[in-house]
Parts: sequence; C-alpha cells; structure tokens
Amino acid sequence: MARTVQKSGVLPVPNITLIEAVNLAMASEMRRDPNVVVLGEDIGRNGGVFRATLGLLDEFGEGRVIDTPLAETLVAAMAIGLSTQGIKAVAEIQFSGFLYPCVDQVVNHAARYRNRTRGRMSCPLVIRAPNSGGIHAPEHHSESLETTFAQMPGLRVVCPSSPARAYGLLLAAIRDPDPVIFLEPTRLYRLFKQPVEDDGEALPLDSCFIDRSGADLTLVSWGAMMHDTRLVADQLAEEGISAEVIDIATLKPLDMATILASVAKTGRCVIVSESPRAGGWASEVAANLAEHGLLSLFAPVMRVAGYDTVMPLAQLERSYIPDTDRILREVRKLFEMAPK
Amino acid sequence: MARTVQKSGVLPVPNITLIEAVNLAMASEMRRDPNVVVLGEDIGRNGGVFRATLGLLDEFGEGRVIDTPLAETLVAAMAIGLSTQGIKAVAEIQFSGFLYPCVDQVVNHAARYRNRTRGRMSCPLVIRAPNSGGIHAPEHHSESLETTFAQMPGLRVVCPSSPARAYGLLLAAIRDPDPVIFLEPTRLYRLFKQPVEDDGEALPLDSCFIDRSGADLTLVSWGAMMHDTRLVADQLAEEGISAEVIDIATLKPLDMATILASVAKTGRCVIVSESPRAGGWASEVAANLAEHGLLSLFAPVMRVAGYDTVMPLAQLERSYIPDTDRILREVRKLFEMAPK
Amino acid sequence: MKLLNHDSKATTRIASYEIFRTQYLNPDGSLIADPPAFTKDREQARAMYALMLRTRLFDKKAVALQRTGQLGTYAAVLGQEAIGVAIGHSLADDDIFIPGYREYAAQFARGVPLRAILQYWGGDERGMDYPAGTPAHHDFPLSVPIATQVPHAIGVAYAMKLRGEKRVVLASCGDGATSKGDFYEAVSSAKIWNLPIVFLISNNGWAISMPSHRQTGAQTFAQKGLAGGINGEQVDGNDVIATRAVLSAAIERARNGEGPSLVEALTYRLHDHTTADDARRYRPEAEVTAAWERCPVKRFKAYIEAQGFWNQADEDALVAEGTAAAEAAAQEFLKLKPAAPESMFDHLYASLPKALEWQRDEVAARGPVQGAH
Amino acid sequence: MKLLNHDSKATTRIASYEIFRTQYLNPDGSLIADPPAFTKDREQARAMYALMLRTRLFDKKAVALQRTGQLGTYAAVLGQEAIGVAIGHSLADDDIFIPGYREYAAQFARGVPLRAILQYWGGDERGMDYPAGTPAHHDFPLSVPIATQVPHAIGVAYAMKLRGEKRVVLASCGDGATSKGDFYEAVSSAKIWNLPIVFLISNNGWAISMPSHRQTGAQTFAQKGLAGGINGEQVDGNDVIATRAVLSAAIERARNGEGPSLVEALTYRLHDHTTADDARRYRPEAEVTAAWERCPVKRFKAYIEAQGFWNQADEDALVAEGTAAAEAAAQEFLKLKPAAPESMFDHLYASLPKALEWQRDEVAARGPVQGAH
Ligand SMILES: Cc1ncc(C[n+]2csc(CCOP(=O)(O)OP(=O)(O)O)c2C)c(N)n1
Ligand SMILES: Cc1ncc(C[n+]2csc(CCOP(=O)(O)OP(=O)(O)O)c2C)c(N)n1
Ligand SMILES: [Mg+2]
Ligand SMILES: [Mg+2]
Repeated sequence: MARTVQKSGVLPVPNITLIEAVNLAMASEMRRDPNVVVLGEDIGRNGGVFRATLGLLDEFGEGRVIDTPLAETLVAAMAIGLSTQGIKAVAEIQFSGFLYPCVDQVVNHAARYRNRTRGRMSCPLVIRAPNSGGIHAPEHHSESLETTFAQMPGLRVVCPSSPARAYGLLLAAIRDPDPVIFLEPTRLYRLFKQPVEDDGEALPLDSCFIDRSGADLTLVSWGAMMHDTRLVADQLAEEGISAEVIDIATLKPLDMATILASVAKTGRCVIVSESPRAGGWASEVAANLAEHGLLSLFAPVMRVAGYDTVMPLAQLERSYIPDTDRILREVRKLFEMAPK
Repeated sequence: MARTVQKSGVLPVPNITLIEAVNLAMASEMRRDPNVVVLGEDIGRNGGVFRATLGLLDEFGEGRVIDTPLAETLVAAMAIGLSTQGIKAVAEIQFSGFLYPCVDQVVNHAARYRNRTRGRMSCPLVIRAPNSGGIHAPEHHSESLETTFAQMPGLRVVCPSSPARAYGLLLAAIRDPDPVIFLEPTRLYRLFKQPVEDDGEALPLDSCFIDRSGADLTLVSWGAMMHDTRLVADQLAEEGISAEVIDIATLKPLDMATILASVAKTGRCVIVSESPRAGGWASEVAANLAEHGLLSLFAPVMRVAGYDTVMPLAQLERSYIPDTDRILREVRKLFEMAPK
Repeated sequence: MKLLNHDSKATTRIASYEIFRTQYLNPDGSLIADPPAFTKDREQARAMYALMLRTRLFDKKAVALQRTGQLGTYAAVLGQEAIGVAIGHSLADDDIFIPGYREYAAQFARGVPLRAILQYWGGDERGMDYPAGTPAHHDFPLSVPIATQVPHAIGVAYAMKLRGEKRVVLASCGDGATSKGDFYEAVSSAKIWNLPIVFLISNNGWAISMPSHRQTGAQTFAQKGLAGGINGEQVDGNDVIATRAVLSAAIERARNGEGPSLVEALTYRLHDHTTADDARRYRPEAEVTAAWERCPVKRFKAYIEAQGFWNQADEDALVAEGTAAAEAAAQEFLKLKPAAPESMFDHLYASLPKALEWQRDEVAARGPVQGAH
Repeated sequence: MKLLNHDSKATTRIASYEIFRTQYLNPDGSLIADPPAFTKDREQARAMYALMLRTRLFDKKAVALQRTGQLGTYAAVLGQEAIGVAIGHSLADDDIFIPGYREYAAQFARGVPLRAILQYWGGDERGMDYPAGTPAHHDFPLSVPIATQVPHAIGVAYAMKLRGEKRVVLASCGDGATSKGDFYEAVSSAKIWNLPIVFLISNNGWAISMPSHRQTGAQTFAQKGLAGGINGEQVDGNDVIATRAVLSAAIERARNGEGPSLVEALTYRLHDHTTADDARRYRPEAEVTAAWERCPVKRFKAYIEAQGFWNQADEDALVAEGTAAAEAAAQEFLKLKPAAPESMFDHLYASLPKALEWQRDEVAARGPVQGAH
C-alpha cells in the first residue's frame, strides 16, 4: 500500500481507501499540530496491524510515534497522562475485542478529569480501534463495541462509514478538546475508494449525515453496516420505494433532531446495527422515536442487529452480521403493515 | 447487625433488611452446597464493607471465604478459574465503580467459556456488587452499571428490589449454571425490612415480577428505583389512576412478554431507571415497545432516567437520581397527552 | 532461588538484586547516622515539622466534622503525615504530583487549601479545582479508584521528556494498590523510555482489613520495582528525614535523566481506614498501641528539640495556629453554598452538546432537591 | 541499586535475590553438564523428539493451508516446539494446562487432535471441544486475549488446594504478555495461598513487531516473579532437556506444597508472528538466520543421535509418518461441514433463554449464508 501524502491544491485529489484516509488524517494533523502524537502496539516500524500508522514513524520520529508495551490499560492511561499535559494522544487499540481493558481508565478517568476538577484538567485524546466483523479474523477481533462506550457520560463516540468521513471525522476527533472513541469499520478499510482531499477540513461531531433524501422510509445506521444500508436503499429505489438514509456517524452525542425530522417525513424507520440487539445503540434511537416520534410513526420501529449471542468465529460470522437480505425483510414487513 | 441464621419451619419468619437477605442467601446456599465459596476484598474478618458476608468466615472458614488482594481483575479471573472447576464462586466487588476492571474478564471469558468450548467448560459464578447512589458515598461509589453488563451476550444480570427478592434471586443466581451479575441497590440495603423465610426457594431468573396490577398505566423499573416507583403508584392510586408496577429484576434475559402484555392492557408506559438515559436499559425496554407494542400505545413511551452526565458527588446526587417528583411529572404528561 | 538445586554446570547465575532500607531517626528521635544537610537548616526543619503537625490538626478536625454529621466519609492520614511532608519538601514547584488520597500534607505544601480537602470529602467537586498560581494547580486530584492514577505518570512524564523539560512526576499509592494491574503496567514500562518518575508506595500495613503481608507473596513492596527493572528501595516512612532524603535522591536521579525509581515508605495507619470503617473488627489494638511508639510527629519533634530548633513555646504557638487554621477551614467549608444542581453539566465537555441542553435545563428548573447535602 | 549512595549506617540491605539460568545442551547438541535421568531413557528421548518433529511438520502444513486460502490466520510455532514438548512431558494427566496459543506440541501430547487446532484457526468453535477421556478435556482452550488466561490459574489452583488434590496448574504466555496487568495480578497473588502453579513465559524475542527488550525495563522476564515473591528462573527454551528439567522441578515443587514458580524459557520465533504478519517489515533477516543455529529440533536430534537413540531410518520414518498425519488432519478438517448457523446459540447458556428463541429460529430459517467460509 502506498502512503498518501497529498498537499491540497495543485495535485489531483487522490482516490483512497478508508484505512488510507485514517492514515492521511493522522499524518495531516501531525504536520499541522506538533502536539499530536500517536501511540499503541506495533504502530511504529510495523505501521500498525492494519497499516493505519504507516509512514508516521519515518516522518515524525520515535518521540511522536510511540510503540507501547502490550498493555491496553497502559495505552489508555498513558494517553490520559499525555493529554492532561496538552499532548493530543491518538491511541490505537489493535482489535476491538481488546478495548475492554481500557474501559476502566476511559470511563473513570478520561471521561471525568474535566468534570472532576471543574475544568482545571482535560483529556483531549482519541482512542482508535478497528470495529466489527466480516474479515474472517480470529476470535475477539470482530466485536462491535460502540454501545459500550456510547453509554458512558463524558465521551464522544464516532463510527465513520467512508474514506471521506473517516478523514474529516478523525481530524475533528483529534482537535476535539474531550476524549473521543473512534471505531473504524474493519471490513470497509479496503472495500472501496473515494476521492479525499487533504484540505484539513474537519466534519462536525454532533450531526448525523443524510446520505440521501427519501420520502417513504428512514434507514438509520453507522459504521460498517452503512454499506449494506446503502445497498438496500439502492434496491428499494429500483422498487419505487424512496428511502432516506441517515449515517449517525457521531453516535454520542446523538443527533436525534435529524432522525426525528426524517421520520416525521417518512413515518417508517429501520435501524441497522451490527452490535448485539439487546441494549445496543439501535435501541437508543428506537427509544427516542418511541418518546418523541410516536405520533409520526405509521409502523413499528424495526431494529436489524447482531444477535444476542457471542460473535461467532469466522465460519459463521456472516450468519451473525446483518446483511441486505435481513434489512430488506424488515423493510418489507413495514410496508406490509403500513403500505405506502 | 445480628446474623440471621434461620432454619425454616418452627421458628418465626424473621423480618430482615435487604443486606441481611443477601447474607442469608449466601449462608444458606453455602450450608446446602459445599461447592459454594465467596471471595472478594475485605469479605472475611471484616464481613465486607456493607457486611454482606458477615459471619461467613466464622461458619465456613478461610478456605471457602476468601479475602483477595486488592485487584478486581483478579477477583473476576479467580472466580472464573474456580467456576471452571465446579466451585461456585460468589465474588463481591466492593463498589459499583470498581466493576470496570472486571469487564474484560467477564465479557471475554466468563461469558464465553461455555460457548467457546462448545459446552466443555462453563463458568457458574456470581459477581455481586452494590449498585447506584443515594447514600452520600464518595466518588465512584454510586454508579449504576447494569446496562454495561446487560448488553453483553452470555451473561445474566439481576437487580433485586426487596429483601425477599434479594434472597430468592441470589439463590437462583448461585445455582444458575452460567455467570450472573448481581447488582444490589445500595440505598435499599437497610431502608426497610421484610419477612424472609430461609426456605431455600429460588426465584426465576427470566421473569418480571408484577408488583401490583393496574389498568391505566404500566410503570417499569428495577433495583433501587423500584422504591420510588412503588411510591408513585401509591400516589397515583390516591388520584384514581391505577398503575401496574413491573419489577424487571432479571434484566437479562429480558422478559418483554410480561411488559408487552401489561402495556397492551394499559396503553401507557413509563420506565424508571437510575443509570444514564442514553443507551440505558430503559431504552431497550422502550425500543421493544416501539417494535412490538406500538399499536397498543396511547401515548409516547417515557423514560425517567439518570442524566447523561457523570454521577455527581454527594451534594448533588439527589438532583441526579430520579425521584417521585420526576416520575410523576412524566406520568402526568402522559395523561395530558392521552387522558384516561 | 534455584529450581534445580543440584550443583550443576548447567545452571548459572545471570542476575542479582539487593533491596536496601534507609532510616536516620530512631523512634525516640536519636540519630542512627549522620543526617543530610537539610536537617541542619533550622528554618527547613521547623517548616517540615509545622507542616506535619498542621496536617495532624487538620485531620483531627476533619474526623470530628464527620463524626458530627458535617462531612462525608473521610480518609484520615493519622500516623502517615511524614510521607506527605517529605513529598512536599522534595518536589519542585514545576514537578507534577499524582496522589492517592491520603497525602494531604504534600497537597497543602503545594497549595491546596485545607478547605478544598473538606469540600471533596464533603461531596463537592469544586474541591478538586486547586487554585491557579500554585503548584497544585497542575497536580492531579485525589484518586479514589485504587492504583488507576499511577499509569497516568507514564503519559505525563513522557510529555515532559518529549518537550525536553527537566521535570519529574511523583505518583503515589498504598500497599494495597500494588496488587492492581494498573500499578504494574506503569512500573513495568517506565524504564522503557527511562522516564523521570518516582513511584511511591505508602505501606501503612493495611488495605482496609487486609494486612500488607496478605496482599502479595513479595517479601517487600520495594522489590516490585524489579519487575520493571527499576531501582526499588525501602525507607522508614515515619522518619521524615529518611523519607525526604530518599525521595529527593530519587527525584534528582529522575531529573538528571537517570530514570525511574520506586520507593516503599513503611508507615502505619493509626486511624480506621476511613470514617466509614471500624478497624477494631479486624485489627488487634495492641498493634496500634505499639505503632504509636513509631509516631512520625513525636519522633521528628524530639529530633528538632534536640537540635535546639524547637521548644515548648514554639509548640504551643503552632498548636494554636494549626487548630485555628483547621477550624477556619471547617467554617469556610460549612458556609459554602452547594453548587447549582445544573453545574453537574458544566464541565462534562468543554462545551455542552446541544443534545444535552434540555437535561441541563430540566435540572436547573427543578432547583435544589430535598435530601441533598 | 541504592538511591542513597553514601556509605551510611542509615542504609542497610534487607533482601537479595539471584536469577539463574539453566542449559544442558549446546546448540550443536553436545552436553554442558550431566543431564537428568530421563535423557538416558531411550523411549522417552525418542518420544520427545518425535513430538517435536511431528509438531513442526503439522505447523508447516497449517501454514501451507493458510497460504492457499484453506485456513484463516494461523500462529506458527516454528522454532518454539521444544517448550511444548517439555510441557507435555512434564505435566501429569490430572494436572491442568492453561495455554496461550502456540503450545501445540503440549496440546497434542495431552490429546488435542491435530485437526482441532486447524478447526480453531479455521473459524470453527468445535475445535475447542477437546475429546473426552484425554487430559486435554479438562485443559483450557487457546486464549487469544493476551495474558488474560494467566489469572484463571489462581482460581483453578485454589480449587485444587481447597479439595486437597495433589494437582498442578501450568499457565503459559509470551514475553509480550508479561506487560499486562492480568499477568501480574496472578503472579503477585499466587504465593499468598502458596498455590500449585507454574507460570511459564515463552520469551521468543518478539511480540509481533516489538522486540522483548523494548517490552519492559526488566533485564530478565524471570525476575518478574520477584514482584510476587516467587521463584523465578530462566531456561534455554530451545534446549528441551533443560526446559523439561526445570519445568518438572517447578511442577514437583508445586505438587509437594512448596508453592508457585515462574519459568522464563528463552526461545525464538522463526516464523512471522502469524500468517497475517510480515516480519520482514521490522525484523532483520540476519537475526533470524542466526536464530536457526539454535533450532531446538536440530539440537535435540544431534543429542539423541549421539546417544545412539536415533538414526537416519528413524528420521525418515518419522518424517513420513508426521507428514502423513498432518496431511490426514488437513483432509479431515477440510471435509468437515460447517456447523449449522443456529449452533451459535447452542452453548451460549446451559439452556437457551426463551427470550432468545426467536433469534435462534431466525438464524435456522435462513440457513447457511453466502460469504461464509
Ligand atoms: C479499584 C478500587 N477497588 C476498591 C476500592 C475500595 N478501597 C478503597 S481504599 C481501599 C484499600 C486501599 O489500600 P492501600 O492501597 O493500602 O491504601 P491505604 O488506604 O492503606 O492508604 C479499598 C479496597 C477502591 N477505592 N478502588
Ligand atoms: C489483549 C490483547 N492485545 C493485543 C492482542 C494482539 N496480539 C496478538 S499476539 C500479540 C503479541 C503477543 O506477544 P507475546 O506475548 O510475546 O507472544 P508471542 O506471539 O510472541 O508468542 C498481540 C499484540 C491480543 N491478542 N490481545
Ligand atoms: Mg495501605
Ligand atoms: Mg513473544
């Protein structure tokens, strides 16, 4: 994989993958802000197991590209320590299943130092990790962790769904004065390319993206599942059903206003999420609809989600992860219950 | 506090507090089953910081009443190791805010060994912890952690709301062949007493309790908030509103059938929870109503929950924890929108 | 420690380590060895003693407040004051202190107002907003989740090193804390980057009801440093001279680029664990009585009296002044109006997300709630 | 390691520790010292060698399967086989083995079918259901979350002790794993209850791209035992004689109630970290070439040949047999039908909660899904 080092302006806008966009955002912000450092396991010479940090060591040196010991609690705690000193720490956790040892540090400290000290201290850090399944990876490499963190006060949780959004949202996350959990859709890392200009423009961290407008149905998703959700919208369009597609992207804080406005228009909503159904973030969206959108609903709010079982190993992971079939089936149910 | 050592039958049924009921359930099951052990920080001679394990060391000895080092990851991991050998480990975590270091072990191992080995191994363990606030405790002692665990496949999560339920549910939890997270409502520990017979009868781990029947409104809660919820139902009864009160108690797996049947009857639902609103278990209940109960709803599903901010220290905790005023206000809104 | 005990050429020694312990003052205040220069400085010695006694007087007041229902749970420092004094007198203003929750003396030395400590235990977050212009302003607040603050030192020290600053981080914790993975992940990694850190373990013999010898299989807590290839050393933590000497040496090593150290300071918790605890449930009274013989205040007082640095008039004046200061702090604390309820949202994020505004408004509209402090 | 370097009476030595290292065989197979009795037993020596070579042949096949798209990511054990052989030949059937993920030789010795290892890396949970009637049936499965399996040993060993059994737990992990709090919380506490545990660190020089000397400040990994007051010792992990001797000594100590030990076995990862890794990105080829000189298979073969226990005919027969066994395992694996999709619910709980039945039904109704294995 070639490094994408792109100055904006004269050169053509490169077509890059999501993982390249993540790499570009870090490199770009590290050039801009000498207080940005990256840290994590195998992120230096090796460039990270997914190559997200490729080239950063050569460009920025060992001081700012920190290979840590194999200790996730330490990675989080070190990022906290750095960030309290105004060093913007962008930590990588190698796979989503290894985020759990960070939970205590993130919840009890990163999310709280500002509050605890009444603003005297703060933790402007980012914890990045690949998230969700679909690449036939080993055990514990395919989990979807967004809800675990989105539940926690004091955090922001971001799940990009395209190279351009990964670039803009990661810039925003690094610049944000508070801790951000940035969960990257592993199976989209190299699935498709997009032109991404390295213009240093961040995207907002508190607004849903309306991917396409529609009148009959609101499809809501984030991260890897956005891909299937978009395909479903394509399919529905062919059938004459106009779906509005919303990418939550910034799960916490949740921009319900955009979703409520959409459902007020369409009256139907299907929420698609890979993380387990029970207690997942799809439930949070649905609960808000049940409270604030009830009168506009023509039909039940459907969740298409990962099952409430352990993420299976590779052979069965495709039976676990929602796909276009499962989404379409729920959509069709809706239109049966509440025909257009 | 006197130990309650009660043989069923001839002696009068003692009136005991919730913490005494927890103690009684452990003592009772340890007498019945020599494979039950308890472990945790300060649970031996000291009897636990809330005295839940009082008297167990004297009765059962150091072998079965294990004072651990100050290391919550170890407490969880040790419970896992014990339970794989058929020793039913009942671990205490001292305060809810210190459960986070257990998350990795619980989610990645306790909840998975059975699944991972296709049933060859299993983890029949219980992790008990005080949960939620209201007793003017120090920082990190007042958090509500139920959703963090209820989200996770492979676990059971239980939140008792009375001495009798604490006794029966803890017996069930200890006997259950799978890992159970048992979160005890700190501020109910000594708030009221109930006659609890030490009859060794466990309560079911997969059914809601209908505390009282009603026709106009379904109030759903669990744990400490059940107390305020019951008070609200009393108040409403005086006003001629008949509230059905449901104690979820066994949050995971969630018995939605009982809740749906109730809402089918009442058409109105308010869910009361102390844990933060966004992504809380109240959202899971509401999402299920939005999917399966939509047609029976006369009015929006309301959640009265902890705010999406860090649990404040003692001086402001009462402004954070939902109370009867806040619940009543939401109830009144409902009846304004959908009068009886 | 050989697993294979036969005396074979197959087995060779590849490393050896020694653990040392330092003590200058006997419990009666007499000297074991010639003490460091700072002990000869009358003003410094008096200042150290004054801080120690003032802390004890504050502690007494705090416990009294709690006993009379005017303060929440409080963790007393009775018997451990010398360690805080040694920290306070060893760190430079620019250094960063990452405390556990008992080192009030060090915090006072660095500018934390007495009132602020009461505020924290009184359930008011404003107690952690240490005043601008003091060293405490860049120090960490008290940390309740045991040991979790220790690895923050890695990041803080790394930041100092990255910026080429000659600053030092001192992170402290208790004996119980050393059982936690967080403690170890810090100790294990500090030397990788040769970071300017001093890890301080206040071994007060107990972690609530667990005696320190049941906390771990290690014979000393100092040797836990070896797991990270770090200098580990024990000191008599009730001997303020030794503690200051050892901490200062460790701090200067760190400042000079010689890397991290670990110090185990032996002391004794003379009080219950906190005011919510009753140590008589698990701890023999005779142990406490014996420990009073090693009291750090008494010991250092005997020393400075012997040096001619201190007399009864000094003592009387200090007791009066320290008692008044504690009393004034208590009054100040008790007169504070609770924060506005909606302030619970004020420092959650740098600026409150729109999605949460209604929650803040709701709390504000309700105003103070019955049953609050 | 003294912080205060002046030679004062104030400072006394309170403890000292030594770390030893054992090696019997030179890389060329010649002896450094008189070896333990088991090496004189022809059948045992042959069995150990056969297990080592069979494991290498299996490993080669597994890598080949992955390279041809017939297996998922696989973690090779190339170069580290002696450690697994030593474990397999040291543990009693009744003991419990808690592995990391590279000790296939030990697993094979304890009854795990070759096919099962392929199944696991091939993405099929059924690969962890080790056969009833073998020691492996009560062993732990592979553990991917690094170091997290180590503290399970505390609970397992406690259970053994509680029941008065004379059994031992061996928990193994890599050099990288020793940086995790989970590792330490186990090591720090094992001696509290004097538990029958052997902690084994396979120090293969690397944790993915991190050389072991950058993993921690400790000079040896053996000394990490000192943090828990545990015997810690190093052994040449490519010398199967030394490794078995040291492990056996540690196991017998544990069995006799003498408590836990920690063994650091020095070895080298000759392969990439896993088949998903490319070590050339970060590791000098010269280092790998040099490490081949220390190959454990070659070394032990030279030894048994010199003893007259082994000859070329034996070697040829073993290569043929081992290759066939690996091939047969591969065929068996490749012929397995994937589990029914709804089996993902079959072992979530002892019995499926009613609330989840519809999910199981939904998955069953869909049947196998395109894009699966
Ligand atoms: C992670 C965590 N677990 C448990 C507790 C409850 N707790 C508070 S203090 C304490 C004992 C601490 O002992 P030690 O580290 O020796 O410090 P000391 O109190 O003796 O100063 C415990 C268990 C806590 N605060 N944090
Ligand atoms: C908790 C956790 N973090 C990260 C990983 C990813 N990972 C897999 S193996 C490995 C390196 C392990 O090194 P070591 O312990 O030395 O064992 P080795 O692979 O060398 O045998 C890493 C970082 C993991 N599996 N688990
Ligand atoms: Mg202590
Ligand atoms: Mg390794």
